[in-house]
Amino acid sequence: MTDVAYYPGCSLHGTSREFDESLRAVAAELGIGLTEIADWSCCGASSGHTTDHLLGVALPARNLALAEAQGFDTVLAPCAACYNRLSAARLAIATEDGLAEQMPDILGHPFANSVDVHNAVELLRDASVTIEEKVAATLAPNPLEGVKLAAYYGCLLVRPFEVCGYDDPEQPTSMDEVIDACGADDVDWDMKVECCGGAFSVSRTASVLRLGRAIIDNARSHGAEAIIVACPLCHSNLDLRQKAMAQRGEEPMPILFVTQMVGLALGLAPVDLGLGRHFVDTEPLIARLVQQAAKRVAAEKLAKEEAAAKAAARAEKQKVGVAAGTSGAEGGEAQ
Amino acid sequence: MSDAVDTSGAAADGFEPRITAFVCNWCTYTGADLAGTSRLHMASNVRIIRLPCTGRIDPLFIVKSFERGADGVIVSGCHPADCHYTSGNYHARRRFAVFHDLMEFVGVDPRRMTFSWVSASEGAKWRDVVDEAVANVRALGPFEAYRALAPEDAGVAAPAGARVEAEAS
Amino acid sequence: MSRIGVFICHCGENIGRTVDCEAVTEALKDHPGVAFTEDYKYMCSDPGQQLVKKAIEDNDLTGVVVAACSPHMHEKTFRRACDQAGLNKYMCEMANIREHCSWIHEDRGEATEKAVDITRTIVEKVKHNQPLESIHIPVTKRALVIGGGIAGIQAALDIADGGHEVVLVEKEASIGGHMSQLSETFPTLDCSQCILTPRMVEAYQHPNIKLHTWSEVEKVDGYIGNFTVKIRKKARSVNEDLCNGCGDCQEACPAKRIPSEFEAGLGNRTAIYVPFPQAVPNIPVLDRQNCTLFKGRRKGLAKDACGKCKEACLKDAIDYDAEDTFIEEEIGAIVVATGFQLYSIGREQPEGLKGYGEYGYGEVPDVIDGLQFERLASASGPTAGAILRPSDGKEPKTVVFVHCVGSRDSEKGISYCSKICCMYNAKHAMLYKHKVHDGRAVAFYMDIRAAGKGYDEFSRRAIEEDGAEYIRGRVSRIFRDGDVVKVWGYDTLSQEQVVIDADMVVLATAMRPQDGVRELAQKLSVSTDEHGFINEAHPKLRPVETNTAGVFVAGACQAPRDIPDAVAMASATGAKVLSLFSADELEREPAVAIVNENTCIGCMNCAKVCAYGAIEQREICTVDGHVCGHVAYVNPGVCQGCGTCQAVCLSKSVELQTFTDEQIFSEINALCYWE
Amino acid sequence: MSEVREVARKLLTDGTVRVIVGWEDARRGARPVFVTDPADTERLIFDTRCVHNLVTYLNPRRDNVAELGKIGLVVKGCDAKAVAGLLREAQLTRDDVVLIGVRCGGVLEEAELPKAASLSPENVAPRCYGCDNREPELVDHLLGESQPEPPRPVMTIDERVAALDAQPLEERWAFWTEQFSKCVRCYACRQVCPLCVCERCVAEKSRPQWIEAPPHPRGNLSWNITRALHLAGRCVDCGECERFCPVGIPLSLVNRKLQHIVAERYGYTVSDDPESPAPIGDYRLDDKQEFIK
Repeated sequence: MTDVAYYPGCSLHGTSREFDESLRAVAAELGIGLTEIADWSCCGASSGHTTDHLLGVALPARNLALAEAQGFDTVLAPCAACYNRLSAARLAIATEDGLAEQMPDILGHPFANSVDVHNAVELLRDASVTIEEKVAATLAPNPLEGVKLAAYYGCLLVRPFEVCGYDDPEQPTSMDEVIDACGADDVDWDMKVECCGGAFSVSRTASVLRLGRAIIDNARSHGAEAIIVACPLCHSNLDLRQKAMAQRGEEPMPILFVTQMVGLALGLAPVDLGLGRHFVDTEPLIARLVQQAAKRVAAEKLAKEEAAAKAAARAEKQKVGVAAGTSGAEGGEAQ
Repeated sequence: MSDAVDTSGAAADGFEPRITAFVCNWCTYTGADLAGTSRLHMASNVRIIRLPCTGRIDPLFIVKSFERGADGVIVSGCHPADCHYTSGNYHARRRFAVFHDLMEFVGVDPRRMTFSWVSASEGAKWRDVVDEAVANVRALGPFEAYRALAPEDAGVAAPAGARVEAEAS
Repeated sequence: MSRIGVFICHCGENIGRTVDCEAVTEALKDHPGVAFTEDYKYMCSDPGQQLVKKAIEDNDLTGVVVAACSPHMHEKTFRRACDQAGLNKYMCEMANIREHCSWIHEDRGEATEKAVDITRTIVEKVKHNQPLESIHIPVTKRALVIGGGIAGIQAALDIADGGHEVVLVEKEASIGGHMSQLSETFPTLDCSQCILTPRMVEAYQHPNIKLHTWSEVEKVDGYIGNFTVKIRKKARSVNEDLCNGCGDCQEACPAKRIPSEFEAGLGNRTAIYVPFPQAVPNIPVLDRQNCTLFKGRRKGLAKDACGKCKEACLKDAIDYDAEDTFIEEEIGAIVVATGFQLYSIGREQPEGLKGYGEYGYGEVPDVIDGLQFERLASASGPTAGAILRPSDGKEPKTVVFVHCVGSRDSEKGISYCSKICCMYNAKHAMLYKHKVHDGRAVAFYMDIRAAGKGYDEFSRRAIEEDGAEYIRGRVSRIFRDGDVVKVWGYDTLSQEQVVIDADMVVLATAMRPQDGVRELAQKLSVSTDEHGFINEAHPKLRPVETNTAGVFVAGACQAPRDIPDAVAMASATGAKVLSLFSADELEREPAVAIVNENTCIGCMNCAKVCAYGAIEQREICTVDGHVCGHVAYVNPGVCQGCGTCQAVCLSKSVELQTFTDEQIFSEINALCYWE
Repeated sequence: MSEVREVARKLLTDGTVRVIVGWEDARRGARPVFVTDPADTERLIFDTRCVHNLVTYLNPRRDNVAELGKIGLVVKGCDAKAVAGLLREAQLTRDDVVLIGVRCGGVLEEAELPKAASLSPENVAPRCYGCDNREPELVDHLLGESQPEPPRPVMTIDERVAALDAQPLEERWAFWTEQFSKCVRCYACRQVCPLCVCERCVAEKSRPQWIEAPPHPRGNLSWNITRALHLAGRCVDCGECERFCPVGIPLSLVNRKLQHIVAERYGYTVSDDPESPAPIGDYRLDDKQEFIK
């Protein structure tokens, strides 16, 4: 039961509560202890570090210091922006001279910068063996078996390399590995790390729609049945804005969080994974997948039974043949 | 020693420091040449001894200069990575770091010893090194303490050990 | 007892204005050891020099001190004058009373007193000068050229034409280097093979050139004029004397689908192969890695799995059991011309470099590099000159040329500009438009660097006459989209994002030094810069020499170079080598260190600080030849006279001539300030 | 110390070495002994009175010892560092000598005692406190049980150096010129030092005579500065020079100061690893140069 300091950030308590709910459910299932950092505060997101470098470092550092004080050596920050800010602060304090000395009096208590920072994809990739075992062990048929899913990383999850460093910044594979672990088929498409418009969602919505449209079209053209994300902002730009960008009669493209996907593979109930909170309704897709899986399992069972029956019949014929042989003409091979 | 009045802030008793400079031929000596061709006026207290490289400059030279009455010493050569012999100045830097700390431990005021990197194109920097060294040593006054070490019979006029030329003429 | 002549120069007004030259002369007249003093208006003039010569003869002077300008100005002049007057030139020194005295002081009293001090100091020094002779080192008049590209060939030809023997060592099976892979060359578009092959044949047939292909330099000992070089001739499995280059073995070889290095992976070759038709020497090499017979032997098969080439060979020149052989050559000078290789955008990168994930790490089909395009465009290439894309062999209707891939990008580990890509990109665009008239050539560039003779006109022609579209901006992503290569770029002039559906993309990747150059540089005790290019002695004044005397450098192993540069540098090294070989012995200034073997204890601290590796350990024996210890020995041929060894020597057992301890001690004494 | 005797006897009897150099009991304190007959190995001892650095007998200048044949040397931690110094400067090859290392718990400052006294803050040799090589690695045999840390002396050498450092320049100058004026230039400090290996010392060089021969303070100052510079990064702090100085000049303060300088500036501490390059004669591009304009 590895215990990890859990830093939810504002979006996981707000607009993307489903990410928080599915994370908690999956973490419990995988035996990962999540303890929310007491008295955590805002990580500064993009407004922090764009206004002032020291502010951009001190805000996330406060949370790292709290985790350190509360005895943790790893912080899980599922939201890509929080993860990026916490890691960037940790790197800045470790490398820029003069910063480490300022921290104690800014934060009000000593800070050794000893805490490591991970995001949800990293955590699940590292646990992919356990996921595979658990998926196999689940009684209910795996709805994602062989389903084509497109892993969408966005920009903050893997870049800049010095800050994130756990995956290739241009051709990342960590989320694809998690998709494989869930038995699904990760799609090789072209927009894995293309921008979704990020914070321009409100100020320049037209651009966000154009970018989102290009991402979804590319995923669809490669046969993806759903797009998997690990960042609340990517999720809202692709899910919340999808109706505005959709053309008449187009099949909607459900947008799932990586934790929701793992939850489904582990047979958890959609409602526990917050799958009802999406703008693009996920229910039809899930229902179809569950039905498909059931049919498949049934078909397999049937095929097995027939095979067993045929084998039994052949064994039967053979016994008869042997009996005829002994009473036959040349009893040569009699044992 | 003529007591020429020195206009540039002379000490009360008109003391003029005597400074010996050990410089490398490729950079600082040429830098001093450039100061000359650029007519950069500077204090006249410094006498230059040329060596192929700072790598060749031995702490014994500096101790001997103090023994012969120098009030201050300058050691200067090529900037790191510019050495004509690729690494002479790197070895000199380590040697003089140890020597500088040892002399300070023994009680010699480090401001009497000036170490600098002056390249062949830094005539102005050479003038500043000279003027600064002269000003520092002038403020410190004559190195009486060193001279007091040798009792009268130490034979100063013909320092012990130098081969005395028996001159017929 | 010294008889020193002191000559004080007025240098017109330069010294005379602030230094009282007569007073200085007077002060030096009765200085111990001074036998003659004179001041003159212009010592460096002819009458001035005559004055010195006459004084030497009349007063049989044993030393001369000229108090005038800096030794950097006229030391040579006055030393030559003394030499002509029969006085050993190293007994002459200059006292710098101009740059270090008259020019930098106004007070006449102070300046004069300082001039006297400076002159007296140098007089004391000269008393301890030694009459020295320049050092003569025997020179083996044979040169070694490492690398058989155009630079190596040119250097070898120049030296050989100069009447000296040259040993040319080439790592590959044939000389010609990367130039042999090119189709046509800028800026004149003449065919590369046509201008190169004659040179290759000339080098092969030159009586003075001994060619070793499929060979590498194993070890280098010695110093300038006296190198001993051990060369490894890798096992070719073909007897060079018997083979007449008929090619039957290649026909017979069953392994036909091995990617050819010469064709940059676009064409195939057999296991026993000659890299290209015009190869020199035209003798094949057996690639034991891919040969079926050797694969079988490695698996330990009892019977050989193949042997077709041996059967087909009428001259019985094939020998499967040949081993690497070594030969040793006595060499006087070495020219390094190992050339370049192209940076690859792949995932696997040497230390310090990063690949291009943005362009697909080289896994996107129809994204090729410059050399591959050269092979497509070359008449003897895999497509016989037709521009066809590697994936499906179709003629690309839209080709995108991307400049600066790797170059000028410290993020990828290559901060420098590779110099030749702007030119060959323009050439590629031209060649493409000449062969595919209705094709569209788009080039993404940052700046066009075409500074050579006729270069800018050439790149302008690509745009104005051949219609290449030049877009000023970078390409951000390249990926496969169905049958098309999607190129995302940005046009900084029109401030718009540009998306091009290309059929083929050519990346102008950076030039890097060849593999193995760092190890070779260590063997030659030559340094390399952080990118692995060999360091020249001085970027402006000694561009083709290195800090190791006798080792010269030409072509792209020193920095990104185009063919004109490489040939010019090669001829420059030729000139340097020929001047080195012009005299039977190498004459060097005697400013070298000498070890006093009586007091040296062989601690070798001096050898550790010598930047030139000039100090070796030498056994010393008792009279009956029994080795009783070891001492340091300074090789006069290699010592450059920095004196660091003397300062490090605890017992002062090593003396740097011209700057001995006695000389410096006497200078310090002369500055004795005691009243 | 029965183990030393056993090893010594075995080495002598099987001919590995021709002479064992160790210590034996004497009327007042321990003294070096040269054992060639296996029977005499009974005389060998090792206790807190064995302060001498026997490596000085490996010094090539002492060929009379070398003539006795291959040497087996009993070495404490500081002595082993001196052997590494000789190896580093090619005065010795490793298989010239068999090193019998002994685990050391520190030695006495005043060692001329009839019986070995146990160490106390008053009598321990200050240099032993904080020793980093009490169980030397550069040995063929390592004998004796592991000893406890030597006690902290009343005043450590580091404290005395720090006290001097804290004084103003004039006071330090007065202190050292007064100390060096006592010097009679007997050069005992040079003769006893295992690392003073020069055939002819620079102090005896006459053309030119860098170091004035007469024992006036100016000449003595230049001799002691030169001696100190020659030990930078080489001195193993065995304390013999100070112990032998007839006029009692506190040379170990100078030696320790040099060790601090080399440690602070280049992170180099003298060790018994012959492979680690001496700091003077080596360089790094980023060496400190705060004192250079």
